[in-house]
Amino acid sequence: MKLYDFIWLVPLFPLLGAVFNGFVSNRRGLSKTTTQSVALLGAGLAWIYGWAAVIQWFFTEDHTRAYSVTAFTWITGGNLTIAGGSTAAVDIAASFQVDPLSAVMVGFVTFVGFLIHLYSVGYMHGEPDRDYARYFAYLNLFMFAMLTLITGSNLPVLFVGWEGVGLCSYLLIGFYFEKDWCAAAGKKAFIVNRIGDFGFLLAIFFAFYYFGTLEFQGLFDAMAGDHGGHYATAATIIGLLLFVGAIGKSAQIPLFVWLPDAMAGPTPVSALIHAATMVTAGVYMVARCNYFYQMSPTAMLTVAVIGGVTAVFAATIGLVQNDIKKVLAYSTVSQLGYMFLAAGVGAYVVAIFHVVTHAFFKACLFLGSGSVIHACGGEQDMRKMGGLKKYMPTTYWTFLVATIAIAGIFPFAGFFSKDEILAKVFAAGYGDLNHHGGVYYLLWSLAVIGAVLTAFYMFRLVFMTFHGEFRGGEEAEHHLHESPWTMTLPLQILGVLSIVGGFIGVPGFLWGHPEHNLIDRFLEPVVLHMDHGGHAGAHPGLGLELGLIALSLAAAGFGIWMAYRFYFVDREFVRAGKLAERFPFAYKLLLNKYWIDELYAATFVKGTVKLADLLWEIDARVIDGAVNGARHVTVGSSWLSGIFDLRVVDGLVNLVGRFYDVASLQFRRLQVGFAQGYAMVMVFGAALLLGIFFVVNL
Amino acid sequence: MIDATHYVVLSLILFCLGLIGVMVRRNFITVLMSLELMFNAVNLNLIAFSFRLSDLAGQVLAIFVITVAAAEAAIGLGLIIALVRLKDTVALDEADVMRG
Amino acid sequence: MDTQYGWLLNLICYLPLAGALLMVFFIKNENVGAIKTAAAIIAGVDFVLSLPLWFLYRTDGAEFQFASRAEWITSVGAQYLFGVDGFAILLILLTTLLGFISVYSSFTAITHREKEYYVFLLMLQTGMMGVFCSLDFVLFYVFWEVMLVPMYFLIGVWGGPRKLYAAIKFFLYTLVGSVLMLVGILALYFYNAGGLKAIGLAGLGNTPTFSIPHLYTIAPQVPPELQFWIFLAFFVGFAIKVPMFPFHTWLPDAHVEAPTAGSVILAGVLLKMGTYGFVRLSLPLLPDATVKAVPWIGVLSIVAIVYGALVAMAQKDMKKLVAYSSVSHMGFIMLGMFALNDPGLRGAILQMLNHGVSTGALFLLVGIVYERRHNRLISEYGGIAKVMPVYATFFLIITMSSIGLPTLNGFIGEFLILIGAFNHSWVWALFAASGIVLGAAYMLWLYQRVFFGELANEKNKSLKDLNLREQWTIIPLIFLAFWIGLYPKPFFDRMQPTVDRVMERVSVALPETDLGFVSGGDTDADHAEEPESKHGE
Amino acid sequence: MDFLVVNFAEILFYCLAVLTVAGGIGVLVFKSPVHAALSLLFTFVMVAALFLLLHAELLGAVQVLVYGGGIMVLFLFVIMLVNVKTLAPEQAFLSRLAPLAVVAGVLLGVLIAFALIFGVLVSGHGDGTALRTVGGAEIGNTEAIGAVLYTTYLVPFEIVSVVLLVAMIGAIVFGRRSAGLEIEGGGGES
Repeated sequence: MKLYDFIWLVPLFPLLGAVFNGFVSNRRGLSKTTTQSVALLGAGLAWIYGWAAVIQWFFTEDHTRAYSVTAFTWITGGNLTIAGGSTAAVDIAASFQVDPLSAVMVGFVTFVGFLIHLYSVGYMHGEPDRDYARYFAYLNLFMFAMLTLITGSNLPVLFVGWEGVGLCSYLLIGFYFEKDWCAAAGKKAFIVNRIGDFGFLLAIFFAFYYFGTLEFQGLFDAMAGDHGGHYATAATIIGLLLFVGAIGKSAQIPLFVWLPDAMAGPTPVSALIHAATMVTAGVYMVARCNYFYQMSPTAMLTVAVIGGVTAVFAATIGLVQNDIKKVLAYSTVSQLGYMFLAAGVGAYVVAIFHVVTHAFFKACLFLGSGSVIHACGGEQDMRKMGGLKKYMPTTYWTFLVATIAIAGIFPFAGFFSKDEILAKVFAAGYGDLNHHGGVYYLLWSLAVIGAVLTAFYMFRLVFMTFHGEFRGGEEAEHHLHESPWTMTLPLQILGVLSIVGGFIGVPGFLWGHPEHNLIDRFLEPVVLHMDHGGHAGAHPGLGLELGLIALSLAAAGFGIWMAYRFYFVDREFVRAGKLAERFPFAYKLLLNKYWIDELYAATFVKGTVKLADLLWEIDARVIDGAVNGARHVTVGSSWLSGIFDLRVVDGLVNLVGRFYDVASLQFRRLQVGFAQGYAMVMVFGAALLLGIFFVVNL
Repeated sequence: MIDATHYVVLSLILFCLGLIGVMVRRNFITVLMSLELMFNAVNLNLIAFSFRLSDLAGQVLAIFVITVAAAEAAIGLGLIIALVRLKDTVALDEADVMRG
Repeated sequence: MDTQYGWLLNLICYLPLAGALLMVFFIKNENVGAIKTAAAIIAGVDFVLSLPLWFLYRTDGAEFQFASRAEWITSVGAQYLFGVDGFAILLILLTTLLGFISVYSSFTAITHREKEYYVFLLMLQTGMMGVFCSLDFVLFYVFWEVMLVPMYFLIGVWGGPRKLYAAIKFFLYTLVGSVLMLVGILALYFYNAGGLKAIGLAGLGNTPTFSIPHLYTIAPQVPPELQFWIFLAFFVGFAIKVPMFPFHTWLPDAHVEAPTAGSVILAGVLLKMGTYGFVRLSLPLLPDATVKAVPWIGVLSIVAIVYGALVAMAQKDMKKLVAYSSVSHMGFIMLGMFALNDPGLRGAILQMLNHGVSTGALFLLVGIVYERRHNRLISEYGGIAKVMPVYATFFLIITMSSIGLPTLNGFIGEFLILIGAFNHSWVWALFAASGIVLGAAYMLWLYQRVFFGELANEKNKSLKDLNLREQWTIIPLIFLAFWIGLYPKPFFDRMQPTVDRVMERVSVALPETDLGFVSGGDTDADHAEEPESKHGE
Repeated sequence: MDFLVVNFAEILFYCLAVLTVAGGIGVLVFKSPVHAALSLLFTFVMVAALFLLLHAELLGAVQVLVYGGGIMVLFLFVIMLVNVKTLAPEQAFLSRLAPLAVVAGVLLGVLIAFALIFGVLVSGHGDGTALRTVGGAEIGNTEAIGAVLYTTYLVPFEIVSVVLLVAMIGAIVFGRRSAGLEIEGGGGES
């Protein structure tokens, strides 16, 4: 049996779990044991089945073409005239595919997803039963949406997952909905995402207009077969519009504002959705649709510039934040910027590589911070932490490992992926990619600065949280404890992966064996190869490569050293404070996140609301006013309402009423007969089955 | 010409009447009667097919159904007596001790 | 025309009326329980009886099936002509379902003059179904007017504080529209028969007839100028019903004042009368005028989408918000329809059902809290997800369906409408798609303000969650929302013949396809249809 | 008159069918259990007549005897025993879900009818000889059933008899004064 013929089972398992937990467990208030068993079963089956299917596919199928399975016909929209005057049918199937990219994504999403489910069991244990069930229903639903997103074989199915993860993100951010700011953050996330989706939808329409298909393989073939560059304009339009979607989902400038607010959700959610999986959907989508970008230098450059600028921009904000999760949030935005930077220079594989390693270490960091917050009784301010190393050693060591990984120190996972990004960007400048070499050099230097900043703020986080003395007061210190095994086990696993996860992408070309870079070789068929102009293929020499590696290590080292000086040696952070005093404007600027939120609130949000109010006024006064001129007619017809009240109705209905004195039904509401209610539901069920039978058979 | 279809349709109508009776009546006794109505509908169906297919098995099955129906009536009526003793009512929806 | 099972259509159409009459004669006014039971059983049986239409309709059969015909007013050529196609069947099923739900949902909401109320509801149902079944203009017009009366009373007797104002506004508005429609009908009739001597137009001299299928055949012969005037007359009649911007102001008042069931029927079915009229009459009967009207109606639709969404955002009353969201959604339907292509029309027809389901459910849901608190102001609520979790879940699902989340019904309709509109002009799609963002904004904002946050208002702390009956009024709609969202194929199969035939008739007048882009994909995306952008804002 | 003679079977069937359905409706709508029971009895007899039309003479007889005689008497007996009138007055005879339930029932009926229409319709009819024949010899319906029942269906027959026994014991247990909530040791072996 080909397991991958039923790849749609992978998203289906968590969906079933979500349905059970949402409609049964939550409604009936079932015990936590039941809830978590079902949730873990849903996520676990997806993991096991996903891996089994992918592995079987790996050994049996051709990797150069996507293996696509259709679950059922979804939309049959009729025919449409497309570019070139030919006709194409808007037939969209709910179809799913396995190809190297999907395989990699399924591999790590199911795995990390399961770990975070496990972690949540410990983290959310204090919630009431119903909320616990609600939480796991959402989490399972998220797994469903995310897995649909990465296994869907056409743009609309991807869009299903795309919107689905947005919905789950909305629900999970607003999980503690009694708190206004949580609910507001959820709404903000959804609406900002919708702005991105707007671009995505238009991209779908353009793609259909130009190519008459929305299947990824079909689009790939169309682009690959286009040797004359006929589709250059199409590629630019579609690429840019898709990237609008990616900007929204992956929190890039200018739509990044929702992600830091999204930290209002429970911490495992931040780890799963807002670090490891959902936010990387944008990167996945760009990598998936790489053929559009490959064809369009403009789109590539846009992606690279936005990615590169976001990487540094977010990192600078991260420097001064005091909320442990906010730092990690900006760090995520920054790392996503790196991924887009890689995608923007045509290194889609590297971008995905960084997605994977980032998923490991960032999930580990978030879960670690969750563990810390858990121990500190909900406190998130790092100024009230410190010295946690001795209370929670497992958390500390795993956190440290992940921090080293994100800083990019050899041989931890982050080193390989981040260094490769830097190398590729440098190579793009060196090779004068698309004749934009200068810009790429500039982006490379930004990326190096970003590396310094990353190392700095991450180690600042570690030093402030785990080293020094505890600053949270006697009372809180008393409660400090290491977390239960369900929480530390995922930490340890992710910690180990943060160390070894990078070896799937060792820079084999350094010693003349590019095939040693497993992920590169595996994902290669997904990317459409193009000649990009400039002196393509001009690789920096080996010496230069080694120099670059040394430079990036040095950058990281410098960042760590600075953090050490400011936040480890100087226990009271006096120096840091002095620095802030010396540059008050810069400090405030960073602390307030460049006032971007305020700017948006004052312009777009307020503008829309004002416009709405204005239109409402117009509607009520002008348009309706014109109509109300006709109300004088009403005055004339007041006799109508007079008669109206004189029981026209009664007279009409009661004319014959009394003559007939037939014994009529007595009907009064008494207590419900339960057995009969069951019988009724049974009958409805039988009818439903028959109905389905008809629908299917007729 | 009357063929098996007519009987099947008649049996369907009878069955649905019984089904509705089971669901809408509050009186436990009438609910049981409606149940008997459903049994009868089933028997009619069985025998119609026995006739159509010239197979005795249908009639034998109908005998079994009658037997089981008798058993069901006995138990059901016993339940009614128990219910009346316990709650002094024959309304089915009063029998909700097991309600969660 | 296929007359098989013609009796079934008549039965479905007149059963509510017959039931209403029986109720009048045989049930005492005081016997409220019996009234409710009888009304629910009549509406329920009517729904069940309408289900066979779904299965018996043959997509490869005649254009109009389940037909029945009788002589009526022979002197003018009016006849009793019933018959439906797949499109009408979908709307009839929606009507019978919502009819049952609106009866069932009124059990506790209506506390005075119950008998009259249910009698009117049932009469209204016959009226609405008659419109969908009629294939003769006179019959069509009769039902069109019949439908107005019960609705007027429903708003006027059982409505809110400003019920008389709203009822009369509703009545006058629609009356003006239908009178103009009648003028249009007569113009077409006389042109077909003898000619319009008053304006010096010689007619075709055919046997006088009001039969719509027959008039379809003469459509291409109607001169464009005449088509224009008739189209305009029809347009006003239907646009008021839809309602299209700027004829929409009766809608919020009528919705706000109407009782819950009235709002459900109003949003679910009555608004579809307008769009039904366009698809059934304007498009196939007046193809030349239709094609000429496309830019105008397209712009009006886009304005309605954006404008409706923005005004909805400014509302403080839940029902009014939903009413304005209707304006926005109906704009989508009109846009898809007047994209004049296959997906657009399909999307529009599907969206008619979707709007009936989602907005109907939204009105039901708002009605439920209104019944508990007698207040619809958003600011009165907040945090009620805590006390009414089931309600919050249902509301969330319906919200998502309304804003077009994939796997729910709204997405399919909007997607096809947008892809259709895009093919007509990408500028259309650009502005219309912004309606999706705004839709998410106002619905989620509503949801946040009503359900999230602290449970501050004392009065809300004792709110009861949905009871079994209330749940059962919503569940069928939620089921439908998922069904259409996940497997809409059966719906498309049934509407396909209608869509094909309408497109066939319109394509007579359709110019060579000019899609805005120069084909081939190697050219600039800029093109000439920029003027729309001004109106879109 | 010819019409009546030629179509006798049809007319008989339709009369019986209408009466059967009428009896069934009676069970549904009579408020008084006694009336409902009598209506049910009437239905049983009509169904028995239908059995005769279908060449199931034994079943017809059994129907009248077991249902009409046994079960019906049991019903009436219980109705008298609990003396419905002395119980708390019934304020409603329909359950609260009645409208929905009726819709559910009709819905299921319509759907099954559709299954019938779209499925293979069972047209045609046998002649009934086979129902009187065992091993090639035409011996009558009762004997034929007996022959089959005590050979091919012997084991089920025995099992059903055990079911009856169990039901009987069960009914006795329920019927005892101390029944229901306070069974202490008793009831097990009676």
